[in-house]
Amino acid sequence: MKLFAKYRILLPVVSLAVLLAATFYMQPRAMSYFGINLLFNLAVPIALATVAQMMIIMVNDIDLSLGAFVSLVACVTATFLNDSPMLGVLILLALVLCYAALGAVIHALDLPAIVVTLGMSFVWGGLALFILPSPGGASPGWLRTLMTVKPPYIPMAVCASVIIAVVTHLLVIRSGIGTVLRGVGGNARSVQRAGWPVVRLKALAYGLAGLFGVFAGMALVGLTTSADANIALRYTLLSIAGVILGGGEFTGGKVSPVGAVIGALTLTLAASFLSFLRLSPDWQIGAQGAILILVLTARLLFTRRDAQA
Amino acid sequence: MSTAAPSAAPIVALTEAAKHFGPVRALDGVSLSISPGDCLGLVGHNGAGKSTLVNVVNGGLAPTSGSVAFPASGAASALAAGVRSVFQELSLCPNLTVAENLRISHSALKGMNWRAPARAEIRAALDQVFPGHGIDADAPVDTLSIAQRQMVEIAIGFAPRGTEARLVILDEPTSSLDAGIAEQLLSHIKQFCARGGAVIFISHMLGEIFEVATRILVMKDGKVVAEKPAGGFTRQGLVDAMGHVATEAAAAQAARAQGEEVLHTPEGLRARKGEIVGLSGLAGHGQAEALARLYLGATSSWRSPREAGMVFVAGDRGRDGVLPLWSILRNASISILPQIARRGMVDRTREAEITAEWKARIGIRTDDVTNPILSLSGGNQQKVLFARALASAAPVVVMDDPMRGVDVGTKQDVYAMIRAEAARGRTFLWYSTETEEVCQCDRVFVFRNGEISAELTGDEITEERILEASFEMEGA
Amino acid sequence: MKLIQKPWLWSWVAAAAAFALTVALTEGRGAGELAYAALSFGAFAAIVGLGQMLVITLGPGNVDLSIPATMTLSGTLALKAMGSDPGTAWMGLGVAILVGLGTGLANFALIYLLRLPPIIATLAASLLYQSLAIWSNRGLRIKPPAGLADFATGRTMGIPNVALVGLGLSLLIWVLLERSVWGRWLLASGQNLRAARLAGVPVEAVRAATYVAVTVFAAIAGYLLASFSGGAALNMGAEYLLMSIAVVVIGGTSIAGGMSNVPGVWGASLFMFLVVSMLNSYGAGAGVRMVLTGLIIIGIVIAASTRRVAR
Amino acid sequence: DTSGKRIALSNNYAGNSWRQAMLQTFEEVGAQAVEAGVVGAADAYTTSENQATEQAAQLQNMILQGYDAIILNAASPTALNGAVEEACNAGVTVVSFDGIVTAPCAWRIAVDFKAMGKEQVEYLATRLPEGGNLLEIRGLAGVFVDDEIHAGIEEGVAENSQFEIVGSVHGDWAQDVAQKAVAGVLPSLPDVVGVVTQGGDGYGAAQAFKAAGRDTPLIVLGNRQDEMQWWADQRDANGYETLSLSIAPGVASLAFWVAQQILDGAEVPKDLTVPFLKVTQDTLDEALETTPEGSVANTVYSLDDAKAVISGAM
Ligand SMILES: Nc1ncnc2c1ncn2[C@@H]1O[C@H](COP(=O)(O)OP(=O)(O)OP(=O)(O)O)[C@@H](O)[C@H]1O
Ligand SMILES: Nc1ncnc2c1ncn2[C@@H]1O[C@H](COP(=O)(O)OP(=O)(O)OP(=O)(O)O)[C@@H](O)[C@H]1O
Ligand SMILES: [Mg+2]
Ligand SMILES: [Mg+2]
Repeated sequence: MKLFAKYRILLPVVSLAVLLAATFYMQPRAMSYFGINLLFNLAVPIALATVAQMMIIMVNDIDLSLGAFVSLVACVTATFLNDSPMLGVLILLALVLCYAALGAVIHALDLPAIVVTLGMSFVWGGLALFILPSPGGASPGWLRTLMTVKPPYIPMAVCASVIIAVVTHLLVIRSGIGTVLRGVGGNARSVQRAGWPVVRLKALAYGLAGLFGVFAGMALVGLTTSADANIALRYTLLSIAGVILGGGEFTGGKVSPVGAVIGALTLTLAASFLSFLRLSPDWQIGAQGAILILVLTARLLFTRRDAQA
Repeated sequence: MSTAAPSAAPIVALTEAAKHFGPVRALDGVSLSISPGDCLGLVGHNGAGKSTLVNVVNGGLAPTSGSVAFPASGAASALAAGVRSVFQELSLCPNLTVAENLRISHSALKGMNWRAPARAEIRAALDQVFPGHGIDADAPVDTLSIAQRQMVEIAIGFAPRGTEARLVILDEPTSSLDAGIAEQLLSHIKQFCARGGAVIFISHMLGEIFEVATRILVMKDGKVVAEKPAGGFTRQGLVDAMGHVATEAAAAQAARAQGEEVLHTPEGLRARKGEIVGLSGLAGHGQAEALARLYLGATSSWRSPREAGMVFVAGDRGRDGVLPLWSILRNASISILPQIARRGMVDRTREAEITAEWKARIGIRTDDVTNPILSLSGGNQQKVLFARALASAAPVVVMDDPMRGVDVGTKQDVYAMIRAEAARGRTFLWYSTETEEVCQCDRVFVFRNGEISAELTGDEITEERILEASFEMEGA
Repeated sequence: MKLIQKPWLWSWVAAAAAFALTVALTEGRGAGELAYAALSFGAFAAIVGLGQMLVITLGPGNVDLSIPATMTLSGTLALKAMGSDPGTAWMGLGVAILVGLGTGLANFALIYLLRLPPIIATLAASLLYQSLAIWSNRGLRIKPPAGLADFATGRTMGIPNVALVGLGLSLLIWVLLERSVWGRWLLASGQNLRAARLAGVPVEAVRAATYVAVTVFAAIAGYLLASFSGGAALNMGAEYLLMSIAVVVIGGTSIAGGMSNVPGVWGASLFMFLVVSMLNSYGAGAGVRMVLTGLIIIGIVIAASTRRVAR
Repeated sequence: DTSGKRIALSNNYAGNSWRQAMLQTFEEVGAQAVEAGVVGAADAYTTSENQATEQAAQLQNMILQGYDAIILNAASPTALNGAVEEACNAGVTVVSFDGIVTAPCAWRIAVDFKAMGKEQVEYLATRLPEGGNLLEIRGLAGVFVDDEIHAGIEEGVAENSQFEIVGSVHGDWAQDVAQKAVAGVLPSLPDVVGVVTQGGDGYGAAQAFKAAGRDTPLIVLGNRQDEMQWWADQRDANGYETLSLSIAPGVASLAFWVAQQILDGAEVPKDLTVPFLKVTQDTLDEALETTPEGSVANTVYSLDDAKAVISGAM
């Protein structure tokens, strides 16, 4: 049993390693400080968004508004946070609180999260259009510096991924409150019976999702230097795929923060790997689907072998 | 041990507490007080209101009228008053480990390094209640067997958890434990009460009640119909008070004509036509898995023949049996749909007729079979699952500990029904955690570590032989 | 059950309100036109919504994200096969249905054989279908045969033909769900797959049939939409990704599975069209329109749920 | 000499016929150039869904692959600047076209979208001197092109006060979406004399007007073959007269040659403009003849065209 528990983390790691090896084989130039940073720096906001999605999946919900939310945060970051930092910070804080309130409302009124977040995706998208009807804004200087910093030996993208993975692992797996939050996903009723205010726990989970969503939007602006209202719409599906690739499950509070970060890196790397293959443009989109299937199938073979052993 | 010292203030006091679900009077004005040292045995037929009473005491349900107070501690909530509950349906978080589950109900464990004390505490609690349990504190709960989960839940109930457990409520805790483990629990309860703790113990196994209870409370249709010190009841008296005319198990089974062999699995399970085959052994030694394999292998997830060859009666209702959004009617008829369908359409008159017939035969306590199944008590839900299986024409019935939470009177009815069906040529494979039930079978397979360790027939089927075969290796 | 407790009620109330508010702007002029347009365009959302509803009924985690790609692929291949030649409409429909069967079986093969979560499986597969559509026709827009185009844009007794097709399909689904053994099996599997399997339900057959049904519906919708709008476009299904989920859940089908609701899908489909029309008619900009649409969706869900609780 | 140089096309969307024609033109021109030994390689890359983030990753991959020049149809004028700067720093020439980027180190082959919007209104003013109500069909909200064309239309209406925009809907540059949006808003609109569009959605608008039983107003069209065919049919039937304004997808070939010239060491100003593609009543038949059925009207640029554009901008 212990072996299998270990395998849950191991499988995403193996898929990433294999893909990385294949990428280096295809494009030896990528095997450098510079190359690795280029391969992975855009994975940092995706990893943060995936962690945000994981917080929601952890309590058995799913967030269809994450991409729109990250876009909105990006718009706020590129405008308010840049022009008047105090106001910007206040708006971002308010957005996190909105997320927390959303969690509380969803629990208190027993609403299906998927519909509420679907509705919220329109709301966030509309607000983003108010702020930036057409692309623009600029990244705050400090943010740009932070996202393009060149630490010695280890590229920023790798450093950031490791930090995100470690911090969220401590928060979700090691800490007491993280355990209780996972408990809400496993059996909310028993957590309630043990005297926990589940409404507040849900608000906390959503609030954390909002916080990581804010980080994702800021990191994105730091990399792209500006924003638009549609900039991160893909993050909704990417983040869900990242959580699953990382060994998470949709129900039952079974999530792995380290896996989620690795899942996000794998997704990003898969896209790069494909472009190194130089497929015909007709099939470039389809190949993204094929590689997703391949990575998950490889994992299946591993688990099957594990089960037989 | 007699009743508690009169001077001590009661831990919990109910006055005329009532709980209504629409027209159903689940609890109909109950007054009760429990003092330190009390061990209250709570009995009653399925749907008598036991679980509802428990939920009112522990604050899970607010009473419709009447009051609940905690005089000894003066606390406002049950949790603060040291009232702990172990529920009838399992309520752990399956994705967390055993130690992490303790953390859920132990908010005093704080800081980054809470794991070591949590592990130590749950280990100590398990060791104290179930010596030699063999449960790893770091095992995720969903990797444990149902009996092990029940043990963990009980241990969490008795664990110190920063405060002190004053009253532990156990709602049918032994229903999925085998006799040996149940015995460990009972002796722990006795010690706990002797040290001044109080326990409410609910069980349909009257022997257990007599063994631990200092006081017995009999409930019927939401009311307390009798309350006496344990010595004041005889077994028969208790059964009478519950309102069932218990037909004591027919002493010797009439030797049935045994037909040809209808079943022979590679692992060695065999059954003849008209035979009742028991699966026994310690809980969690592969019996349930063997039955599931047998059933899943014999039926298909791709085709459903008009006449099913095998049907399944689940014991773990929530996981394997109940379709929670549906009415009693739809739950009962799901397995016979192909049988009564015309050109793929459900014949709803036939469906209603057959369900009504089985409701009457098996005594499902409801006015209206179109009520949701979740409005039934646990035991009555179980009867619906029986009706689902027996209503079909399948020659083989597989039963995975199906008497979990079924009251004494109903059990006797179901035994009789099983015997009658067997006499008509149906074959039953019956896994049970109660040796008493297994002893009624024609042939018994005892499981140990996932394998068959003994096959007993006729006179060989005795409690001693079964126990012997269950423990053999461990005894050596 | 009283009317007020019907889960589909709120989508219809919202649709009626949006309709009334739009018509109020013109003091009643254009009501017929608006209703006609709502029925025509609502029909496409309703057809894909019905399929999505069946899948969502299978329980948490079940959803088909390949609907847009299937619509595009079926529209593209069917129109290519027909090549604007008269008398080929039925053959084109056959091609579309075959595409639906193919994508449905492929989706289910991924889900069943490779044990992929449906969200990921259908998402990944949809990228392949999209490539297939690009590769097969390179985005060239072929006109539908004139007769088919006339049918798709025409009306019978004042009702758009596409709406009649949609209504027919709805009726079929309704009967299947309410009266047939297959419907019972689907609803049982959605509540508790394991319990359903142990009660003798052929759960894998039910799941397979459901995943094929959704893509067949999507394929039919794609075929009709391509005929309706004068040819298939590579992006023609895009807006039906979220739309198909939205109409199901706004219509009152439980996302937890085991329960479905045909009238609600129609109410929600009409609503989704009418709310945009209403906001456009009032001259709302894109931002306002989106924010209000979102808030109204959440409002409907809250209204429907508080009714249920306060029963 | 650029025979050893490698050029890549970065594209962010392949889901409509315009982009398909663009990819095809690039492939044809690129293949010929490679065969003729003008460049070493000309590869096309495409991502889906019009997302700047994915395109940024694509650009970074191209840097790793060691391309000498990247020609870029950007999802966002600013959101790719980070990646574009990285490319410039790595010594890669970046030429943006259609969807241009604002990074100073990149070249821009711009279409004056604003003028395109304004010209629509000016054309309507010549055809409908007494003015009237207009319906505007916009593209995808939040995208630069949509905003620019819209601004041009607003400017045009401000200068021609006889026109009033009574309705504005977003058609997302997809004809079925446009058709649906127009059908929903039509019942509440007064009489409409003209429809201003962003190309590719005029035919959908015409269908919606027909379904609502209204007279077809003067619709400014785009360059899709089916809408021009519809125009020709209307013209033959009742003398319908209008104008088609669009951008030729072949602008990718212009960008290719400009990139080749830059690699060749030519002096090229950072900002170049291409005229938009205009089809009038007189050139309609000609345009229809040269446009494959179901595709879009196109112009393929040659090296000489590129040189002309460059010298024109000097
Ligand atoms: N949520 C509910 N809604 C409606 N009726 C309910 C509900 N919960 C319990 N009841 C009804 O209340 C009555 C008492 O149920 P309860 O669960 O207390 O019985 P019980 O004595 O615990 O039975 P068992 O031995 O079968 O567990 C039953 O008739 C049951 O149908
Ligand atoms: N051990 C088990 N206990 C209970 N339910 C199970 C068990 N194993 C599988 N199931 C349930 O049964 C479903 C199908 O089981 P399985 O894969 O064995 O089908 P099958 O019997 O092999 O089908 P066929 O006979 O047509 O090949 C699963 O989706 C699962 O929900
Ligand atoms: Mg009970
Ligand atoms: Mg089988």
